[in-house]
Amino acid sequence: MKETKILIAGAGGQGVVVVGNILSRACVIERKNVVGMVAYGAEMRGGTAYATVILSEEEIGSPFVEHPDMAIILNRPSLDKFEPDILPGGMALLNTSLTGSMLKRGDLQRIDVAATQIAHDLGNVKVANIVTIGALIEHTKLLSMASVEQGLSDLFSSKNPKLVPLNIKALRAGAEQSRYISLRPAVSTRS
Amino acid sequence: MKETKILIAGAGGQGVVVVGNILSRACVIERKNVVGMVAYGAEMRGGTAYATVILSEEEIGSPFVEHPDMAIILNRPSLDKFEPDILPGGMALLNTSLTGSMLKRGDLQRIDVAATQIAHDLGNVKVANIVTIGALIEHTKLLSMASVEQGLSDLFSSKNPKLVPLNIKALRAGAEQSRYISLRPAVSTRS
Amino acid sequence: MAVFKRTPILKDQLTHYCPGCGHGIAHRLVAEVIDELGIRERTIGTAPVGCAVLLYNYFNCDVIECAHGRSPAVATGIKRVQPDKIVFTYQGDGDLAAIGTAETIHAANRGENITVIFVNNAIYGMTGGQMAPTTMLGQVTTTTQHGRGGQGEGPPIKVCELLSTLGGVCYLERTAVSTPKDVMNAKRAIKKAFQNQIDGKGFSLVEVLSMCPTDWKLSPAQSVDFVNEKMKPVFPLGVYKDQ
Amino acid sequence: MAVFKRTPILKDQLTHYCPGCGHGIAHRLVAEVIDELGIRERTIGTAPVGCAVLLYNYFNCDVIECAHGRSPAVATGIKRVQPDKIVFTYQGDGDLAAIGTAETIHAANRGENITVIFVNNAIYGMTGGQMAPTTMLGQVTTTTQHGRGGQGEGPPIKVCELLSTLGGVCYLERTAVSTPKDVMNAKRAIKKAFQNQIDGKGFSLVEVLSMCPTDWKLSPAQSVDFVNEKMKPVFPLGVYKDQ
Amino acid sequence: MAEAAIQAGCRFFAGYPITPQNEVPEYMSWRMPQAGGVFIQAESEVAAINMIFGASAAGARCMTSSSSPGISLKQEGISYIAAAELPCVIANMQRGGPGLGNIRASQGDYFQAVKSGGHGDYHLIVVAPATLQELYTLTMNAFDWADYYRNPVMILGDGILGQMAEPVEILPYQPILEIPEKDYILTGCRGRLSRVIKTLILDPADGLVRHNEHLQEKYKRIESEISLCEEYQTADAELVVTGFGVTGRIAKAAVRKARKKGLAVGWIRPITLWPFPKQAYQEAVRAASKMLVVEMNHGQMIEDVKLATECAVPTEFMGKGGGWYPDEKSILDKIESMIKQPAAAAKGRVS
Amino acid sequence: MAEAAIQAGCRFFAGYPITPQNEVPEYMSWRMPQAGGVFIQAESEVAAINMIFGASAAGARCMTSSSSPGISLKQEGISYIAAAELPCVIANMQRGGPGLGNIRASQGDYFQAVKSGGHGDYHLIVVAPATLQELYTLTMNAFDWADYYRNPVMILGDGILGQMAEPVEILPYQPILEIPEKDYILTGCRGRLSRVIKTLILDPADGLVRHNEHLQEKYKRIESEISLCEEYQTADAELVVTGFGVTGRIAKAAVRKARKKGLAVGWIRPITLWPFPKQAYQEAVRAASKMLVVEMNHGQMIEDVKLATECAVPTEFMGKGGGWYPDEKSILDKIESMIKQPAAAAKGRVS
Amino acid sequence: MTKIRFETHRCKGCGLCVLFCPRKNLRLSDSLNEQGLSYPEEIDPDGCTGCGLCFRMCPDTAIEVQSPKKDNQDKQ
Amino acid sequence: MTKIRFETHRCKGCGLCVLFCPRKNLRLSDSLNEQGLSYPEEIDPDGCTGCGLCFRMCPDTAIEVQSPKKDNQDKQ
Ligand SMILES: Cc1ncc(C[n+]2csc(CCOP(=O)(O)OP(=O)(O)O)c2C)c(N)n1
Ligand SMILES: Cc1ncc(C[n+]2csc(CCOP(=O)(O)OP(=O)(O)O)c2C)c(N)n1
Ligand code: SF4
Ligand code: SF4
Ligand code: SF4
Ligand code: SF4
Ligand code: SF4
Ligand code: SF4
Ligand SMILES: [Mg+2]
Ligand SMILES: [Mg+2]
Repeated sequence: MKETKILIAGAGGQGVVVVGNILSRACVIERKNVVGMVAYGAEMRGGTAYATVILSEEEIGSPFVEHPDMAIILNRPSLDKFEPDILPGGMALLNTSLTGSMLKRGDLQRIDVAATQIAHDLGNVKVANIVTIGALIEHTKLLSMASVEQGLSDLFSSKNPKLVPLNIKALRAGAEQSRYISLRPAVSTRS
Repeated sequence: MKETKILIAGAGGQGVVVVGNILSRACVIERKNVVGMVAYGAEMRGGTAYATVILSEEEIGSPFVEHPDMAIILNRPSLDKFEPDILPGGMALLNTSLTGSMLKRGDLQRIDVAATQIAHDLGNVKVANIVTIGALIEHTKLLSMASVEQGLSDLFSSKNPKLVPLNIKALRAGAEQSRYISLRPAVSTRS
Repeated sequence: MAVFKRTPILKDQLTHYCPGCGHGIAHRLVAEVIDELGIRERTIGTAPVGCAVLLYNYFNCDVIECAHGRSPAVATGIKRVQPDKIVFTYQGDGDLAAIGTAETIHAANRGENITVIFVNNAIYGMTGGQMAPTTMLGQVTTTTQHGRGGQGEGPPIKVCELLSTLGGVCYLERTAVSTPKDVMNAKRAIKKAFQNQIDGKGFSLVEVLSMCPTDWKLSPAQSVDFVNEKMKPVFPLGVYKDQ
Repeated sequence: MAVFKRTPILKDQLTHYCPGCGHGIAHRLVAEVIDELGIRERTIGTAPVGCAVLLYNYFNCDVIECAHGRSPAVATGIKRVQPDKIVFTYQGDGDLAAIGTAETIHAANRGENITVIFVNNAIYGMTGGQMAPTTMLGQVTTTTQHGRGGQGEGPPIKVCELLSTLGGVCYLERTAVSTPKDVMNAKRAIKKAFQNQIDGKGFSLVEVLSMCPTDWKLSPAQSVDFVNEKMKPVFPLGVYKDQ
Repeated sequence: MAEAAIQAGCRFFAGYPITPQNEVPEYMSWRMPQAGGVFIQAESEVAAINMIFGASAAGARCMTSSSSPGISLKQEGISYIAAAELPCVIANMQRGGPGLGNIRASQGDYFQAVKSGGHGDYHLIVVAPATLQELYTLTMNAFDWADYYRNPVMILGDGILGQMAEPVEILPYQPILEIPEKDYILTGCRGRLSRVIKTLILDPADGLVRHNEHLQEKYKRIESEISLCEEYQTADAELVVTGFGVTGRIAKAAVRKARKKGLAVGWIRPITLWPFPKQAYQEAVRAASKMLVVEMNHGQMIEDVKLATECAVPTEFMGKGGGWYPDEKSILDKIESMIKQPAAAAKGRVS
Repeated sequence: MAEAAIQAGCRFFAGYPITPQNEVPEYMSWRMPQAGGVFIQAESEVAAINMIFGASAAGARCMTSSSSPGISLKQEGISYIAAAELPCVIANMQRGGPGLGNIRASQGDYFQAVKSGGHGDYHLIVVAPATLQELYTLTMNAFDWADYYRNPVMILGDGILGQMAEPVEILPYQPILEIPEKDYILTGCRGRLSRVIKTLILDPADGLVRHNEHLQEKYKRIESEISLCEEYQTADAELVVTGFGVTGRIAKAAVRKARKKGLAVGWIRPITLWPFPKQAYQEAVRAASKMLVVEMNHGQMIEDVKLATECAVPTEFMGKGGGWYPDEKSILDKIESMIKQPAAAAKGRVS
Repeated sequence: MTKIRFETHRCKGCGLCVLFCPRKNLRLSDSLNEQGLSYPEEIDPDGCTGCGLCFRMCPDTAIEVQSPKKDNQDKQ
Repeated sequence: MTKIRFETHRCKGCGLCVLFCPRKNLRLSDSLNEQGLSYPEEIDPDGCTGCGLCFRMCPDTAIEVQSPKKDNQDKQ
């Protein structure tokens, strides 16, 4: 892995920025180069929000991600918007509670996790975003779960330490209750 | 006469702009080319105010007058300020009520008129400026007195027709009570 | 039989507002008033810079989006050119009472025959919860993290009280959308403010105390309590001028 | 034995003001107050854009010339950096109540601990006599040639009344310099406004009704009558706030 | 200018007093109502430009006028008006800067007018009259251009224009362009779909990129359609002198004197500063081996001259800011000294 | 940036919220009081810049921050500050324009920053960081330059800088210049003559002309003393690619790929936009026969590149405004196509 | 006859309708709409009086009420 | 002993001192100062009470009054 580009997309308020932040922190802990980025909609409210993270062993050029290697998709509109952008043969992590589990493209690999449902069951739909991180890390091993937990604790303890345990729980639930689905890449079958 | 440059200088409120305006109007009446200009001090109040008029038979280039052929000087500070600028051998018309009748330079021709005093005697010191016009025209024949009277009437009748008679009086008083003093130009004596 | 349903001037369009946001209610009231007065086809609205910037996505009438705070000046330009049209501005507290202070006061004092809907949520909603001129003493925002007042921010500005001293103003009322009764009353006031314009009476402004759950970091229910318990004592409801 | 003579802080410098201009009297009062309070060496004044722009030619203390209308913001910057200094602004009606409306209101509401001398001559002096926000109804100016009010200019803005609704304000008084008694009273008010600042009480503003013979196109004597007979009824003298 | 505006159908004026252009609002304040139009003395320049935003959106031919510091305050509004493609005319009677400066003649705001003093990529059509007669005519044209291209037009005067008196022949207004019906203005949506005028462009994601491309295409079109300048004996000139506005006029007088002395000097005065009349310069440097740019500032238009000629010939500068103005004699001296010294490596690249 | 400012001794911040830079005032609002400084949320950008005017006159290291429309509103104030020679730091985290535009990455305000968006002849020192680390360092330097030259310094960010997260090494503040005592600030006139800070300059008659000359001399000095850029393999490059800020960074990645493919491509990224690092470009075009300028706008810095190189080589442009950004691949494609086609008349004058 | 209809796709789950129903006849659903949010449902299908308060407080005009009472549309 | 002194070079001839002298003891001169303006002069050299009103109304601090009365400098 030389450079991995991750996109996190969802509705404003679903916490996409937090996901980017935690992944970036974990990278720094692992001494990887990293550039995170956030895009809001109209100045702040509404619309689709997304964040991106690029991790690399080398100097990072463009901070923009146009074609992510992997995308965490938190709701339906984001799926519609970003599915076409994912790199051929890339990966989509779906919050199936809100996206359903239909992909239009056949060339993608998929991680399914009913993140909002899991979060709801944990007592707070707001941690759905953290659930997806757990799932991502579990199946890609992009980073070690320990660094992610560390990053998560660092972030929340500066803001509101009381939230740490719930979020750790969500992280683990995501790791456990997600599923990796490898479709044979459509493109390569034809070639 | 191809191009004549006139400067009118005094304190704000002494009506230098009106002088420029009347001379310009008279030029238009005589179908001469003319460019008038006004310079105020700080945005509007105080300081020395001056106006310039360029009359010419030809197309006029620069609207700026740096070295006037003739200068109407309404008060002392203006004399101090502008005497050095007058063209060698040019003419200074002095409102001797306020400037005194001392010139530093010996190469200038001079018209003396106690304009403020005359105006005061006519009942309104504010027409001192008009008095100086009378003197200028009388001695230089730059324009016909008729055109100047016409220009003056045009100006005041649009503003305040009641003022016309007093101003005409002032104009004539200036013509009558002024004195032309020709000093042998210092420069040429020496050469 | 009474029917309560979305009035036609409101497009069937999901708003971008957060859950429990008072803008949604204020929008409905303005829309109903325009429809009830039958003036949709001669109404021109202004969108502010603030959470309501996309107002034209929801209102089916002519709308112009103005630079931050300048709606009253823009509305002045429109109304003077087309005095037969009904011109309203819709502004937040940052827009109207901070950057737009001068435009507000002078349009009011000129007695421009326009209607101003002023949504006071005591915060900068769109930019993520900074102090507004109407933020209350002690209220925590992202730029007053220990509560307004500690660092020379002064107390909240009371727009109706301020404008009530201006000769040109016709009508000022402060309302809220935090109880059903307040909502009904706000609608009455908004209707009156439009009717004044139709009658050529001059500058009318209706202030609407409104919820911003997101930037207050409260639930919608708590936000309603915040308006009723915290804001109303500081911003008393009522008519401040009516000539 | 009493001596009435130019106070030392006023430089021996002829002013550029027109004959009978009220700025001259207002300058003297401010200068005397500064001298009497012994604060010259820790005073920083602001010059406005207006006829008083050259104020620093007459006052022997530190002065900063500000962009038109922005003196309260500039004074805020200075005072916050050097809270131990005495900071005053000196502003005309165009400066303070037109282009500077927002800066005035917000500095006042923040309760900035500064002193504002507000010279209201109901006209734009420096630019040659255009309507000011405080021009009276019916008053002829170069931009209201049939008298203010006919073309939607609204009535004059009353600054003391307007600011009195703001929580942050400490002291507001309207005075005049059109009779010897008024002049004495204006001096008392100005002194109080400076004393308030010394005492850390916050925003104080003294409005001074003042003559502008030139742009009113009146003689100095008529100008005095104009203030006394025309302006005072519209702008009642007195204390508008004192906390 | 004010009367020309009214002749051209301007029916809305909003402004705030500032020397040297107070005569404009003063004139408008009594003339506008006579003409059935609206005059507003705004509370500030910021309010004035935003009233223009509204009046233009409501379909009126409209105008505002100010001088340097006031124009700086209008920059946000100007960027909005350009973005919304609303027509209007903005006059800047420049004074000495920076800061409060003074009220003498100046050309210090060339960059601000031409390179966009506000944020974002936009262009004003900018014209620089040199005589009051030209000011009169260009003011009329400005309204036509504004409506035709849906673009703000700036009249960049030298301050002195407001202080000068010259006879002007009052010509009746004759539209120079056929103005399409304004199908974008807000009039209430009777009998049609509702309209929106906005500058926040979010949808689709590349909406603002496309809007910018649309604007740039329009600017290209304007560049190909408008370009005004006055030339004098450039065909055989060894040295071409150039300057805009009143400076151009003074330079011309100097050039005429130089010609009388038998020097091969030509002259260009750009009348439109944007679009810049590049072609005239390109043609001039085919013959000429040197250029002299005269400005009442510290070197602004010279950049456009160099860019227009691709730095083909050595280009010297003469100018200062803050109220300085060139006199014929010093320009003539400069011309003579430049003609004497041989062009370094004429026509080639020179540093 | 905010923390770097505080480290560098900034003790006064006034700003008005605007996306994308809200984090700056928010951070300042809690950090400043801790550091014994002043944070004011102003009522507008106009008020904010004038508070800075006052705070700087009172001797504080001070800063304001905004984004495009807000910076347009500050233009009058900026011209005043430059005229009064007061030091301060102004950050512009550019967003898409013109008008309200959007909040995407943009470089549409290059001209405004570099050619003076306000009135009159003045210059800001303008720096364009490409990484958060550089933003941190340049912010510190900015305060030193401001004080040393008594001149406002603008940090021209690409908007995205405010949305990016990158690890930053927190270095302690080290002054890069010896700052002379501020003998112009207003502190009350105890024990000294009274001082005046002003920008209206009437006396003597040519006072403002002289003040402008003084400013221009200072600018010349700054031009000779500051000039920062980053270069990569320009010595033997046939084609030199250039861009500022984040665009420069992306271009570099493309150039590195091109080098890997064996193409003779070099790269320059100006760090100071004013003074513009002319020399680097002049040297580059000794070897190179072509240039490519990449910007997130419709062609602004390209003018300075051409002027710096005296249009010595054909210079192409790649860019758009409104939130567009270049990707490595399209730059690489462009590089390949430019390298393939022979330089028209390499080194000579080309149109 | 009173009838209440929810446009659940418009609902943002703020719960203001639930809060203000004088009959306490509304609750938020357990299931979620497309946006992933709970929406209101009636507790007792006959409990609604058609007072319209829920409509009045709904920021998203996600509720329609047919009421037996007086005039329509909350008119004033 | 009361003494009034005019700094005539400062005087702009506005006449406010004349207008407000309660003893009507001032008038504007017939002669003019350097600026070409009339300036005040006393009518009756003993008529002045030293009340200081002329000083107080003079916009140009062109008058100095030595008054027998109480405190100096119009202090408050
Ligand atoms: C000139 C300018 N300054 C600042 C902004 C950023 N801005 C956008 S909305 C806003 C404030 C919004 O608050 P408010 O007016 O109270 O409306 P709300 O969102 O609370 O409804 C600000 C400061 C801008 N777009 N333009
Ligand atoms: C931004 C800006 N706008 C306008 C002006 C022009 N201007 C100078 S002074 C002034 C008004 C002066 O009136 P006021 O504040 O009442 O002071 P006065 O002269 O009456 O004492 C104006 C509009 C300016 N210098 N700067
Ligand atoms: S931020 Fe506040 S005001 Fe803005 S939409 Fe959300 S709740 Fe409403
Ligand atoms: S114009 Fe008016 S305010 Fe200005 S100096 Fe003259 S009298 Fe005074
Ligand atoms: S109409 Fe009234 S009773 Fe029926 S659900 Fe709504 S609030 Fe409850
Ligand atoms: S009030 Fe409206 S948006 Fe809120 S929960 Fe009820 S139906 Fe949904
Ligand atoms: S001091 Fe009093 S009495 Fe004497 S001249 Fe002056 S006003 Fe008259
Ligand atoms: S009041 Fe002063 S300026 Fe006026 S006439 Fe008397 S002495 Fe002269
Ligand atoms: Mg708000
Ligand atoms: Mg005034």
